[in-house]
Amino acid sequence: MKEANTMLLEFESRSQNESFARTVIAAFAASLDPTIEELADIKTAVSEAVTNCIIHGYADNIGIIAMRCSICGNELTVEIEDKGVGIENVEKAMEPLYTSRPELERSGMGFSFMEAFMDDLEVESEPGRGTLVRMKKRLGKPDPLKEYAKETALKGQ
Amino acid sequence: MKEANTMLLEFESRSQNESFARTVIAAFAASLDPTIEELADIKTAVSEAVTNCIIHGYADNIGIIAMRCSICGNELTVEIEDKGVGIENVEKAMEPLYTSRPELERSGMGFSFMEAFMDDLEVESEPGRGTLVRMKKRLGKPDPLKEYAKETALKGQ
Amino acid sequence: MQNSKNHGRNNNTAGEEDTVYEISQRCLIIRLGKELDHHNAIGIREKADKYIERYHVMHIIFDFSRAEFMDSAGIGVVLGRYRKVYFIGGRIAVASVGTVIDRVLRLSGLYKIVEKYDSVEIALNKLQKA
Amino acid sequence: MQNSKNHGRNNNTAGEEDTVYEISQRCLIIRLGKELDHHNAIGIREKADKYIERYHVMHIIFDFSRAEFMDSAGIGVVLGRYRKVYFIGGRIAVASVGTVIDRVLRLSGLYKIVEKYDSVEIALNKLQKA
Ligand SMILES: Nc1ncnc2c1ncn2[C@@H]1O[C@H](COP(=O)(O)OP(=O)(O)O)[C@@H](O)[C@H]1O
Ligand SMILES: Nc1ncnc2c1ncn2[C@@H]1O[C@H](COP(=O)(O)OP(=O)(O)O)[C@@H](O)[C@H]1O
Repeated sequence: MKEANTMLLEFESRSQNESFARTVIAAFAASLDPTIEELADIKTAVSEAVTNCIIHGYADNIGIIAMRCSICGNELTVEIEDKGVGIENVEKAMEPLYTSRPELERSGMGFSFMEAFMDDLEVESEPGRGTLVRMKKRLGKPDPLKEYAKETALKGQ
Repeated sequence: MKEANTMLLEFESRSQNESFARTVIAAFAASLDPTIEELADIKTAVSEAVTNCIIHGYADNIGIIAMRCSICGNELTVEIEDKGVGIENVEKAMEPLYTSRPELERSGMGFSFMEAFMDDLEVESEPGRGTLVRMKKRLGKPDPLKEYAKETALKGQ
Repeated sequence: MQNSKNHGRNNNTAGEEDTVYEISQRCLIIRLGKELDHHNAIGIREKADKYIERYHVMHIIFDFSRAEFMDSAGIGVVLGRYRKVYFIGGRIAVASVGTVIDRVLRLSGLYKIVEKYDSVEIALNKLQKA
Repeated sequence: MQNSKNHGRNNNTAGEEDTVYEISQRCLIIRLGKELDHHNAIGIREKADKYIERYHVMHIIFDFSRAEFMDSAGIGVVLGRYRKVYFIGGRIAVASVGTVIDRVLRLSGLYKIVEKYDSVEIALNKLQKA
């Protein structure tokens, strides 16, 4: 069965909504029957993007964060967008360990985590307009460890 | 602390999304620290309204269902809306046991459940335009059983 | 804990595949899963009716011991099965009903036509003795 | 099951109130709750630093046995505490790290400066012997 589903969630940039957004993406992705690891990956990536909207995009103001999700076959796409301050230099922002808010103990690992945990990451941003993060993950990819086991098993015959 | 939060969820009228909507409302209401019973009440009411959009509002078509929620103090407001066929006679539709789809084993108890489990229910509908259900629930109301126990305890002094 | 669950499935779908059907003489026991809503009702209805026909089922017991959620679609499932066996003198029982489900059953008025027992065993005893 | 939980709270907030702090000699043990994100990090940071000052803490052990989620804000919390005790020769250990958290810790490169032990007891032993 070819899975298809879409949703849009709009919520306020309050830090308590970080876990809310994680619960929503986990529930939405449930129909793809993700492994515990895949689910953790998705939740972490979403948590990073949402936290960035709250801390960086809107700083101390309450704004609206939009999370658009779609499932197509075994691929999950998540877009997270704010209408906040935007990013001057996206390339620099995406550098590992770069953070503009070290005083908040930000580690500068947000974008690195999104990249590592998802299969695809795109960032669109315009200063004064806001930021859009688009992430994709293909679920149920053959586990490299299991594939290896199968190969050796075959050779053994 | 005065709680305040709002959200909007838009999703497709697929039956698998009934449990999705319940998970979302449960996660959103979590900050009100509901009892197990209050949470069950809210989930049931939301489930009824969402199922109605899917079965009645959009029948066999896929349409968009909007769920708007807000928390103000200890009050939760949930609006669930479809742009489907609408209801000719809302009063009649809300009568206990009335159903237009008995062949689907609908019990005609949906609106009764929403009324019983929430503190407030309003239905706005226009044929050909769609239906909006607005429900409110005040959480943390003194449990009538506990109140009674307190009273008798006082009398005992 | 996390180690052992790793690579495993994250079982948070509470679908109707969860439901288990058993036949004891002419009694059908439906062991419901976690959630009984319209989505799951569709499949349960279909499977239950197949069992009812194939095994000439007379009585039905709904086991709610694993159930955590039910809405009016669940009431529809119980009522629909009631209508199937009513004409041949069949009875419907519900067993192991928790507080949350009990409120829904009470509110629906279903207890007027459905018998409630603490466990499937007790229900089986009562129904098969009659 | 449902009966006993009835009228009880539905504990699905995984806030920082969940976190437990313990002092053993000059070692601070932070027993983390279920989730360590930016929201919870704020409170944990504050409380941990109070303990660090008041009890002249030298070493810190993060107990992850109950933790199910951590993102880069959690890395920030560990790194921030590391910076607090580093200058006085303090060490940071993590204990009872499950697979999910382990991936995040590995990815962050934190294991270069943080020691991993199977349990708080082992970590305490190692840190206090030194
Ligand atoms: N939504 C956003 N709006 C504005 N700036 C952002 C946003 N997301 C990221 N940034 C910028 O990119 C930098 C790097 O982000 P990230 O890698 O997530 O690290 P961190 O959040 O720890 O600072 C941030 O410090 C910030 O300057
Ligand atoms: N969203 C909706 N769109 C169109 N019609 C609706 C909608 N919700 C309810 N109705 C009408 O109201 C009737 C009663 O609804 P309800 O009390 O929920 O019972 P049931 O869903 O079991 O039929 C339905 O049978 C249907 O005709």
